[in-house]
Amino acid sequence: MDSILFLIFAAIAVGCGLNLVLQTHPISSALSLVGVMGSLAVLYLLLGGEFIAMAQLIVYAGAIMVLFIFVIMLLNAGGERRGRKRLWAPWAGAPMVAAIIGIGAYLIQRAAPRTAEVTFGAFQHGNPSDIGTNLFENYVLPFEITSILILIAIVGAIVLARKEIE
Amino acid sequence: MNFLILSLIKAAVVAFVLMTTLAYLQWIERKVIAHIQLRVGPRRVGPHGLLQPLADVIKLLTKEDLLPSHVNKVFYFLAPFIAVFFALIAISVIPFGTEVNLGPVHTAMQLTDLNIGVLFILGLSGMGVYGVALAGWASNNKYALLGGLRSSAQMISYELPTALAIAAPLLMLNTLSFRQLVEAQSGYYLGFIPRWTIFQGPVPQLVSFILFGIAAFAETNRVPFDLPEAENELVAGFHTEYSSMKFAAFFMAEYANMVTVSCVATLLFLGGWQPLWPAQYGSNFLPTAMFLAGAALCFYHGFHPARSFDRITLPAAGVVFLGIAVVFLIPPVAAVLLPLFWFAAKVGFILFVYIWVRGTLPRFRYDQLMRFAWTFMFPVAVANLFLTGLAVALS
Amino acid sequence: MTLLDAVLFLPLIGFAALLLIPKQSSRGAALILSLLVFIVSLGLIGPYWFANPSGYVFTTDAVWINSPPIRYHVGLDGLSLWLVLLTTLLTPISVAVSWKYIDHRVKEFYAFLMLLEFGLIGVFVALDLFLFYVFWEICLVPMYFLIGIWGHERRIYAAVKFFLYTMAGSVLMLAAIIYLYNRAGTFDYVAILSQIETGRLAFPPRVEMLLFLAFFVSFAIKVPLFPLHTWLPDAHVEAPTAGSVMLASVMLKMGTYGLLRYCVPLFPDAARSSAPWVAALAITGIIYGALVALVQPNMKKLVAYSSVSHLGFVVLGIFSFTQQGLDGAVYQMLNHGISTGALFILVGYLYERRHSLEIAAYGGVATPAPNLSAVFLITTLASIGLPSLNNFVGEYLVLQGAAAAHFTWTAFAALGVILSACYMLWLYQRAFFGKASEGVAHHVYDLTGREWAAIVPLIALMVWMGTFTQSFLPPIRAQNARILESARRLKTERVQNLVPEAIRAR
Amino acid sequence: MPPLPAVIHGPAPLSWYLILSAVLFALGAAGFLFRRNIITVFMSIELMLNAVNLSFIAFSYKLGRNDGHIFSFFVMVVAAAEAAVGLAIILTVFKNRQTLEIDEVSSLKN
Amino acid sequence: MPASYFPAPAEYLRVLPEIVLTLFGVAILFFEAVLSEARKRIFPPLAAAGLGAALAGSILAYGSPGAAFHGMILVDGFATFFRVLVIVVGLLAVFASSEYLRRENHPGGEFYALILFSVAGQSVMASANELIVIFIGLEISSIASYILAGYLRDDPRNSEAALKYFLLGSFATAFLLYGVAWIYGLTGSTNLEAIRRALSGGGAPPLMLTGAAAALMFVGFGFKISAAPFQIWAPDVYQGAPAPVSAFLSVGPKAAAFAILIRTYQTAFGPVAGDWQPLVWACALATMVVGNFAAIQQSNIKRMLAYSSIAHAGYVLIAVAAASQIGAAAAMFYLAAYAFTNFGAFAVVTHVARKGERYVKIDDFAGLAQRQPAMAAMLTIFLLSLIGVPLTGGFCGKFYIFKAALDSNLVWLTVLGLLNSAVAAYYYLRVLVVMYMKDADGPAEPLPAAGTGMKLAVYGSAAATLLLGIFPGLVLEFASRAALK
Repeated sequence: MDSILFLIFAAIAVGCGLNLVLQTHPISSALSLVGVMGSLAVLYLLLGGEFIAMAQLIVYAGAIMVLFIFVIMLLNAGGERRGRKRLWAPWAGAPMVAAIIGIGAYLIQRAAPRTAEVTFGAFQHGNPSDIGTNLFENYVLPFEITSILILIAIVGAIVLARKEIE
Repeated sequence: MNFLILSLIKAAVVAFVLMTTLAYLQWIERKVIAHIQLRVGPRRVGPHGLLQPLADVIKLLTKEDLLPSHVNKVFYFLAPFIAVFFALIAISVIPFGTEVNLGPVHTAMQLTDLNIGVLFILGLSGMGVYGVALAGWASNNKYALLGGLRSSAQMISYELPTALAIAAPLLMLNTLSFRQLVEAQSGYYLGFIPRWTIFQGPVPQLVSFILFGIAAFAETNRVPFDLPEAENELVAGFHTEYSSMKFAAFFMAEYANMVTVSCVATLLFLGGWQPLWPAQYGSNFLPTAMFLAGAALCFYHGFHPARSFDRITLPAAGVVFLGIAVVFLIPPVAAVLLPLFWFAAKVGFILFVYIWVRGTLPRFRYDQLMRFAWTFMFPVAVANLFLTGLAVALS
Repeated sequence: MTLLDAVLFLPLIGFAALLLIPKQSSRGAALILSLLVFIVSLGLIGPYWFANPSGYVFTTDAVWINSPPIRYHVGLDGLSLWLVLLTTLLTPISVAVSWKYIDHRVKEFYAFLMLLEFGLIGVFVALDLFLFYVFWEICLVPMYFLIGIWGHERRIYAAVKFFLYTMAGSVLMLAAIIYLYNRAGTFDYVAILSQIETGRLAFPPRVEMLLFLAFFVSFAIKVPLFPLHTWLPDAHVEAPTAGSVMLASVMLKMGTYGLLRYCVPLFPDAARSSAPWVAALAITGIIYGALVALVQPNMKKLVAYSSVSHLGFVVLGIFSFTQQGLDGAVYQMLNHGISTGALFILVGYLYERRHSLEIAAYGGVATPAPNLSAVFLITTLASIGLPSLNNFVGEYLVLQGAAAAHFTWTAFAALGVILSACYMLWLYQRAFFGKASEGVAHHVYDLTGREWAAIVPLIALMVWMGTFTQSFLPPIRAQNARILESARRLKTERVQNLVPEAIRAR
Repeated sequence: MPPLPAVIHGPAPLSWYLILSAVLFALGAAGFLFRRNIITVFMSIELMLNAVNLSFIAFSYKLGRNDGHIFSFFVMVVAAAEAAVGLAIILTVFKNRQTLEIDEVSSLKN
Repeated sequence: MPASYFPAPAEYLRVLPEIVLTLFGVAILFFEAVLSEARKRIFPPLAAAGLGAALAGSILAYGSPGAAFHGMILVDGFATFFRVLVIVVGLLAVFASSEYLRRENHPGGEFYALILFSVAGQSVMASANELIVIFIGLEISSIASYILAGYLRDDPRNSEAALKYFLLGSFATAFLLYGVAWIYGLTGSTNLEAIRRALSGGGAPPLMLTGAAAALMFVGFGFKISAAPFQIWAPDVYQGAPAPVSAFLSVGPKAAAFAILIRTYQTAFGPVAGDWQPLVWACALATMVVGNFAAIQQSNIKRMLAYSSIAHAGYVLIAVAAASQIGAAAAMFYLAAYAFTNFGAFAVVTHVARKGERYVKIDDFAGLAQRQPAMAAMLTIFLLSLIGVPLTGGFCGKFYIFKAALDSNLVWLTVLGLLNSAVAAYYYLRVLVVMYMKDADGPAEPLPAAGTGMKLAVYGSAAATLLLGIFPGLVLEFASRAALK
């Protein structure tokens, strides 16, 4: 059962990922990315990451990607023009990506012992309570300094994108 | 496999009830608005227009499905589907009552109890925006695009106060499962004040409730925040180019969202299916009393009819009410139905407020809407969350 | 704080002072300062005058940087004594010859000149490899500016070429210095030398050769040795007179000084085994420089190529590994400093009058300017090695030393002496004899008082060094003997010396 | 290799997750390198971050600790901040040049 | 309820600089909202005060060295060195930019707040002892830098610089993270010490995988330090960003990135040093060559300095490749010397560029020695230091680096590095040439005298450059003691 679910959602994720890379229109790419995120959220659930799966939906799919779509719509950007000089890209790119994936897969196959298998429900520490405990005990410093990051992001968005009032 | 069959049955029941509710919610809205505006509302189709929803459905189903030539076809088709899918799926984690223990059937009145139910709802509501935004963009129409833009900005902006408002009661109740949330709200102070979060200490969550309520209006694009589809500015906003079933899908999504939001408000703030006052003071008999009163009203008007057909319909309704009142007295059934009643009553009340507000308030201007979110809702929600957290930490 | 420190740092103080004082008084201040340095530096002869000290005098050894241990270690020996004096002498002369010649950004000019003096003295007295390198590089900067700002038309090209050539060479030396430090644990020249002499520090032949080459290339560029000389004509032609003087008289000596001070004693085996090659290059340089000088239409370029030729003698002398050869080389370094410096000054005088460096623009200068012609003649004769003038002594010693090593070398090198007579005399003939053209007659005037003042000390020295060799040679000879002593022992010997020591240590 | 049905019905090997992560990462990198639209390029980066998150979660499962979940949570926060700033930058670029083609944003040359 | 964790007071002390910087940044943002336009002149002094307080804070923190917050950060000499360095660079940036911002009619407080935040991020990086903290510190610094690079948003050059910086920076971050993920998966920890233990023990994970992870992380770091072949963003960003920001970016974030690179590779990957050394070796060489040979062709001085900063990253990488304590000390010293030198050079460029940065061609510096001899002299000092002429910090830095490299038997890298530095002299000399040896074409636009802030920045940098060149012992001894084993 776990394998079937994995295969289904992995196929969706890869399909959407490919679509993201191959589509010429940013909106299509954005939605493909949402698809990837959604299927990844399901995979997180399979791996026992309930909290992170929901965070993935809320933060990534629900906020970040909406922002992307918003900007794409705002700029009303059309599809990519196909420049002649970039014709080599797919030809060079596809084998390159395949090669990288191949090497990566080989390494990973060596890395993970065959006994390591994923069973739904076997990992019990992904609930919000456990995560919160770990987060606020061991990772309290990174958590706190992340607030600076968010403040910067707010300031930056305002500085760069606000309308001149004068 | 028992689990699977049971789940299927539950899903079917919930889907049926939800669909019916959605259909009739619209009828109720039209009726209530009509009465607010001193009109009668639909009354041609069926008694008191009761069959009006059915007629609407038939109309929408049979209408010609127009496909404007300039739209982006894939997303044009996809958008309503996305909208309605995420709106409907949210109901799956909402519990309607306690457990059902009828004969061999032992199950919770809920499709599934996730220990992260609240997050699930938040996540889905975040996804809902795609439907609207995409519809606006795919229509390739400036009004639609503006509607889509407005809605995505609005939803992102209001998601923040929503989440912050939700976080405050969660801090107190210390769980993310809806069922446990409601259970944590059981009991009474001094024997009669319910321990709902809007009343519960250390910080009664009245402010959160109001914030959540306001944000919920915005999240569901309802008056006074219905900017994305403001008819007099944007023709009809994001669904300008939609007709027939695809239009209906958006409509359904909007109402489903209303229902979901009302359910969440009930579960989080109003104690879910916990009765307003303890059973020892007779709260268990409230439904019986109400339905009896309804029956009495029906019979009275049936015997003093304003219109000729009331003579038949109202007494018939009275008989149904009587029957329901009796059902609430059968102990094993009552144990199932009573929580359901309380839950439905609270949700119904909130839905009524939705309609009431729509009948009463004018629409915001767009910049006011955004400023309201960032300069009022957001700071207040943060302050509220901070206060709550402080109180929880100190107590 | 010794006299040597004073001589070293006075120019630096002068540099700072010149930056601070107002523009109009900078000329006078520079002259006074540089003369002051010269007078103070005369005191350095003291120990050699009264005694003949072996080893270093006026040493100062203070910590500069703790880790790695870099010391401010300076000292004077017979080799550096005359070079320091040459520097301090030529600086006031350069100030004097630039008196009129430099008419814009005067203050900066003199400031850079003082900085240059600081660097040059430092190079000659540093006894710490790091310190040596620091001074070595410092010299680049003021010279770069002197050529670049106050030079002729192609000054920028020349300045950049000069800087890059020398820089490229010196970075390799830096690598070698660091490598030496890592092996020896110190930058101190004296300490490293004693380690090498006692055999405590020994390198495999290949490593030693690489280290030798790293130093050698850097010095050879500076000398300049034959294939690496191409920057020199450009720099000389484009530099202002004072720049040319300092460049030819002192800066080129940095290279030969380095060869003698570092390359030979530190890497004796490599130096010896590469001697034939170096000598071949030196002889090529002698003949090539002379031949090219022969066909130069430009006076400065001619003198520049003659420098290539003369310095070939110096290198040849060093790599003959004989007492006479070394003595001649050092003496020739000084001679070249005096006579070529004088030549550049005189060419500068001509340029100030006629505003041209082309030989063709002159002719018949002897008529309007007899004194100038006379002085020029003495200098020319000194340059071609007329007996009783200075170059003769140096060239003779070099040739003698080279003959002791390899007679063939002498034969070829002697050819250079003959050629030098050809080009110099031909130059003199073309420029000074014949009928004075309109331009020459109109523009060229005889030596002024200031010009006399600048050239007379050099003329006097030419005669002095040519006749009273013994006033100068003893300290040089003593120092060269030491260098030869340490370079003579072959590595096998040194290693053998080491063995009993190692056994005793056990 | 066990027979195929067993593979499908049984639990999924952890390496599958990691390989999926690598595939997505490579796709993202390819998108970054070969796409010309600025926003698509940016989204490719997001895809890469998602791939990383999957690795984190999978490793967390293997190690039996939830540190990886926390890391990917941080990654999300950072991604959100990056998105806010990045999109603002893209807005300014568009305002200045009216284009989203990355090749056309190349005035900075020698 | 699980047992709560309350950090000890000393742990707060160890993050004092970050706290101070953040508080001052927030204060500036607050004042930005409430103060009238006329009063906004207080921002530069306020920011400087904040940085000064943070400087004091970092020294105070050094008074109680040790790890804090479950080993997330580690305050030691190494951390303090880089903290002080980045804070001082921030101080210089504040001085150099106040005049610039007024000139460009953009005297917002956000700029200073962002500088403070960016410095706070770099300070976190300097003291981080855990990969996630490293990552977050890096992001704080980077995101603030992206904004700063595009700060004058109506200037197309600015927005383009910000875009390229942002896209490539984020791309690099993804690689870094992927590497972190693998390290986490292989060793079970993200704490540098724990990783070291895991890698050196008997049950160390396969070297090929660790190497792949380390290489992925190196890609991330390589981007941040602009090492070839990940340097492509640097020229565009330094050219397009506002000049004082370029000055800041070319030294502060770079120093902090080197801090984490050195810490990660020497602490965590120390046991496998022999395996990553060749990688860094090749990268150092490529970086030097690419930087120097591209710089030769530039006519825009900002772009030239950008390529030169790439080349200098290559020199520092030589020290990293040495993988020794001496190497770390040399890298630290070099970064300090380079920071002042390069900042000073960019500061002079800022001054000369004038409104709208119209004068950034090398030829625009013609005759500067006549017009403003003091500025020209300062720029000369900086350029000589960049060349590596003795008595400047740049020389001593190079010297220590090559010494460290020879110590680790990297003979050929040393020789190639030295030859590169000779090549580099060429393009720096060109600036000297135009400044001193050429006259401005036609009547040059009058160049106003530098303001107090600019003078502070330029003279301060020059003084520090010379001080590091003449008395390097002061800094080097601290660096040698503080350098990681």
